[in-house]
Amino acid sequence: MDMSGLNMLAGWHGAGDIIMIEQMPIMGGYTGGPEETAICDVAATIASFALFNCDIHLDGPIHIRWGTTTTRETLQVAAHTAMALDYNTDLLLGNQYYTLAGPCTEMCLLETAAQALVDTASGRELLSGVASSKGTVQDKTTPMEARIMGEASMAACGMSIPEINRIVDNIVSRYEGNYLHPPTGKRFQECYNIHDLVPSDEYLETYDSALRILSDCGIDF
Amino acid sequence: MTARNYIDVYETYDRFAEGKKVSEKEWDYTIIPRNAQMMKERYEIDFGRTILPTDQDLVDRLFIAGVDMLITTGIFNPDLGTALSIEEDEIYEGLKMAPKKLKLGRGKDKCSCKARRGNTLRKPVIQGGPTGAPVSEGIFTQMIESYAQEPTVDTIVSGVLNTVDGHPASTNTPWEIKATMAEVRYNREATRRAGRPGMCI
Amino acid sequence: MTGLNMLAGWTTVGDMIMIEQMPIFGGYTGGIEETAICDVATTLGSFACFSGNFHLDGPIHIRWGVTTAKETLQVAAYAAAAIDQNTDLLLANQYYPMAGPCTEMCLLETAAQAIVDTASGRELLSGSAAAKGVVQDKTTGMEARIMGVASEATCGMKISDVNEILNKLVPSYECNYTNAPAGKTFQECYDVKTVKPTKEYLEVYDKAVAQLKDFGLDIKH
Amino acid sequence: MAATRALTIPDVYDRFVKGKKVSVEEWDYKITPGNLTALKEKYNIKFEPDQIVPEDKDLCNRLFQAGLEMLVTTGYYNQDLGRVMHVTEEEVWEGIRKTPTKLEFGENKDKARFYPRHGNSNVKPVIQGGPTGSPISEDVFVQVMQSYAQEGIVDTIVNGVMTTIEGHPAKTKTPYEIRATMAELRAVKEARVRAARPGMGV
Repeated sequence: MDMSGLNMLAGWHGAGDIIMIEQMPIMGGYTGGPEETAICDVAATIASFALFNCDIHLDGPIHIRWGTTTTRETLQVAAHTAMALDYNTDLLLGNQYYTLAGPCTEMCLLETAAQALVDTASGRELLSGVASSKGTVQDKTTPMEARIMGEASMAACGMSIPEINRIVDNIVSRYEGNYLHPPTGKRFQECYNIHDLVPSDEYLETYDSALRILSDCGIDF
Repeated sequence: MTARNYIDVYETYDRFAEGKKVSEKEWDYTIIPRNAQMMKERYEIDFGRTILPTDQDLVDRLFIAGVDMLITTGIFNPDLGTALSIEEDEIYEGLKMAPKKLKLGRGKDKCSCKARRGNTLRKPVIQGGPTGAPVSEGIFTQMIESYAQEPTVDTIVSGVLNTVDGHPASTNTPWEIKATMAEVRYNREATRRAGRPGMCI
Repeated sequence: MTGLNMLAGWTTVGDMIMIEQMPIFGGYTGGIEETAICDVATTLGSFACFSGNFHLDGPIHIRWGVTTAKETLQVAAYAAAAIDQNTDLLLANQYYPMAGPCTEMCLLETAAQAIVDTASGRELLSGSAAAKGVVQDKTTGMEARIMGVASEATCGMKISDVNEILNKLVPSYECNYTNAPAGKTFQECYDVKTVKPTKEYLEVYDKAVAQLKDFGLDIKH
Repeated sequence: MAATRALTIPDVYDRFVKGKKVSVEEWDYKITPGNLTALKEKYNIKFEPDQIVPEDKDLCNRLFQAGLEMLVTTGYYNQDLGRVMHVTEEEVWEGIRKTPTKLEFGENKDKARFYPRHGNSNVKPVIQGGPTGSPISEDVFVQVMQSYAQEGIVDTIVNGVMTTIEGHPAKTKTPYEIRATMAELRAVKEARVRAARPGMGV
């Protein structure tokens, strides 16, 4: 934490604003493997509340190699961290979505759904997404990814952890082979009608086929 | 020893000011990796293959490992080159201060964010938006409106304007301020167009 | 850059912006005339380049650290008159007298600058930082009273008459710069509970007003 | 050549970025003093010792021109970037024209009007009373500010600086400075209410 951060917090704190602190540990960086990264994630999340007086913490463990939150290891870090905190506190926990694939691709929707299932099942209170194409390509995000994030989350509510594990394992295995050549997908302008703001038929078909795959993996919504 | 008080941001500053001098290199390459490793062994934290933990005791050990990591390691302030330290009881006092529920947004578009404790039937808040990804100026409002019109989306997370009035919004310059304030206006315009003006942004 | 970036925010939301800039007489800009030229330039720049809505001046003496010295009064007056005669710009000036509260000298210094600022067409007088504005608790409401009353009495006067008064008033305190009275703290010359000036301060105030009348300033009440 | 428009803050920033590199020493010791002396001679700017307030209108106009020329020829210096930006005379006039000339401070009946006076007009200037940034002890801050707010002649308030906040030094660039500043605002509000002038401008 640096001084400008501290000073801004002081102002917000004084004014009674709702403060969200975002902190995204890099899995494979200084903190090393998944377990160590989760330990640090727990520590840093606690510090965000206990030391820096935030009201909600926005997590986002990211893979050092792929720059995404939807890999197996980063899902594991997010899940273990969330449950460690969820079992022991009432803290409000959020998580962020960075997919490898771009919009209007099945892979992007599957990555999002997998993380939504994990975050929901591990007791998080807020899901924030989706920065498709790693959140680095101009105009390569659309609300269809947010839609599947929401719908997958609703479907996951109440399900048992082992069941979620089986489903997510299945979903992840469908896309983790494509990390080297992920589908780059389409820009917002290419898969949405700009004027009346509705998704293109192509994207709706892609969405439906993603739902079919998810159904094969064991979850329907 | 019972904590005197929870640590507010001012006390945090004092602790940084009086904290131990540490070089950033030492912090990044020695202290963090070594302590994280030590905690892993001390609390036998091993995730195995399953993404979601099913072993309750492992989860509790992970929580304690996190607390222990925070106490043993502290937090680093790169501006001051110091690390602060905090006691266990002070941590728990701080956690008690954290709110259990929040109301996000205004009026009928307001949504509540409450501690879920486990995979309860109550769904989490769905915050939709480009999540900080860059968005072209010409379609920014439409982009945000397309999220705001999604029934599953409860709150908006903004994208980033690369240009404002056609001018690059480079950081630490007046253009960045101008761009950010334009983003706020466009987000509000988008939620109004979607008929949800009270949505939290 | 901090200044520029703050201005960017304020100008966008339409805040009222005051730009304060206090040239140092005897510093980089050198003599009286040069400092006045620079004061005009930077005042214009505050409006033309930095979107100020009004400008808060305060030419300060490099040796004494006050605005009430003859040279700094002159810089302020000429700069104000120059701009006042050629624009509708809103000009303000700040008060840093040498002496401390509850002294005649402090009140006479403040009155002198109030006369100058009023006569030279300024729109706002902002003061007063008695004891050079550097001593804890050495400022009170009475200095602001004399500032207002002296200003009121100056309004409408012919400039030549104003100069006559100033040529008597300013020398009357300039000779005490090396051993200016330190004056009293707020706690020593006000009843803190009732927030009323002490009898002593009222007597000092009356003496100062009498002195100003002797110099020719027509203070009615 | 006519100005494209009055300069906005981002415009000024762009000019700084493309401005000529100049060392701060050169700016302070050579450029500023040099240009000033030259302009003083060019416009024959000479103040009368016994005229604190100028009585010679032409001298004032010459001083205005000198100041304007100083701004246009010398420009402004940005210490962070170590560069000088320039503005044309037409742009200066555009900026002046754009500047509002009728402001109001405060609210409701405590509002103060801040309009151009021109010369020694009969309308008195706004009287802004306060410690003007002087350091004030925390425990008497409200009372000190109230002593200004209760002065009939005072129209608006200028703040003092709270040196400590709950006993902590209000050190700059730390959270305590933020906390102290917000406490000052609340204290000044309290002082204005106690003086029965809650709407005064600050």
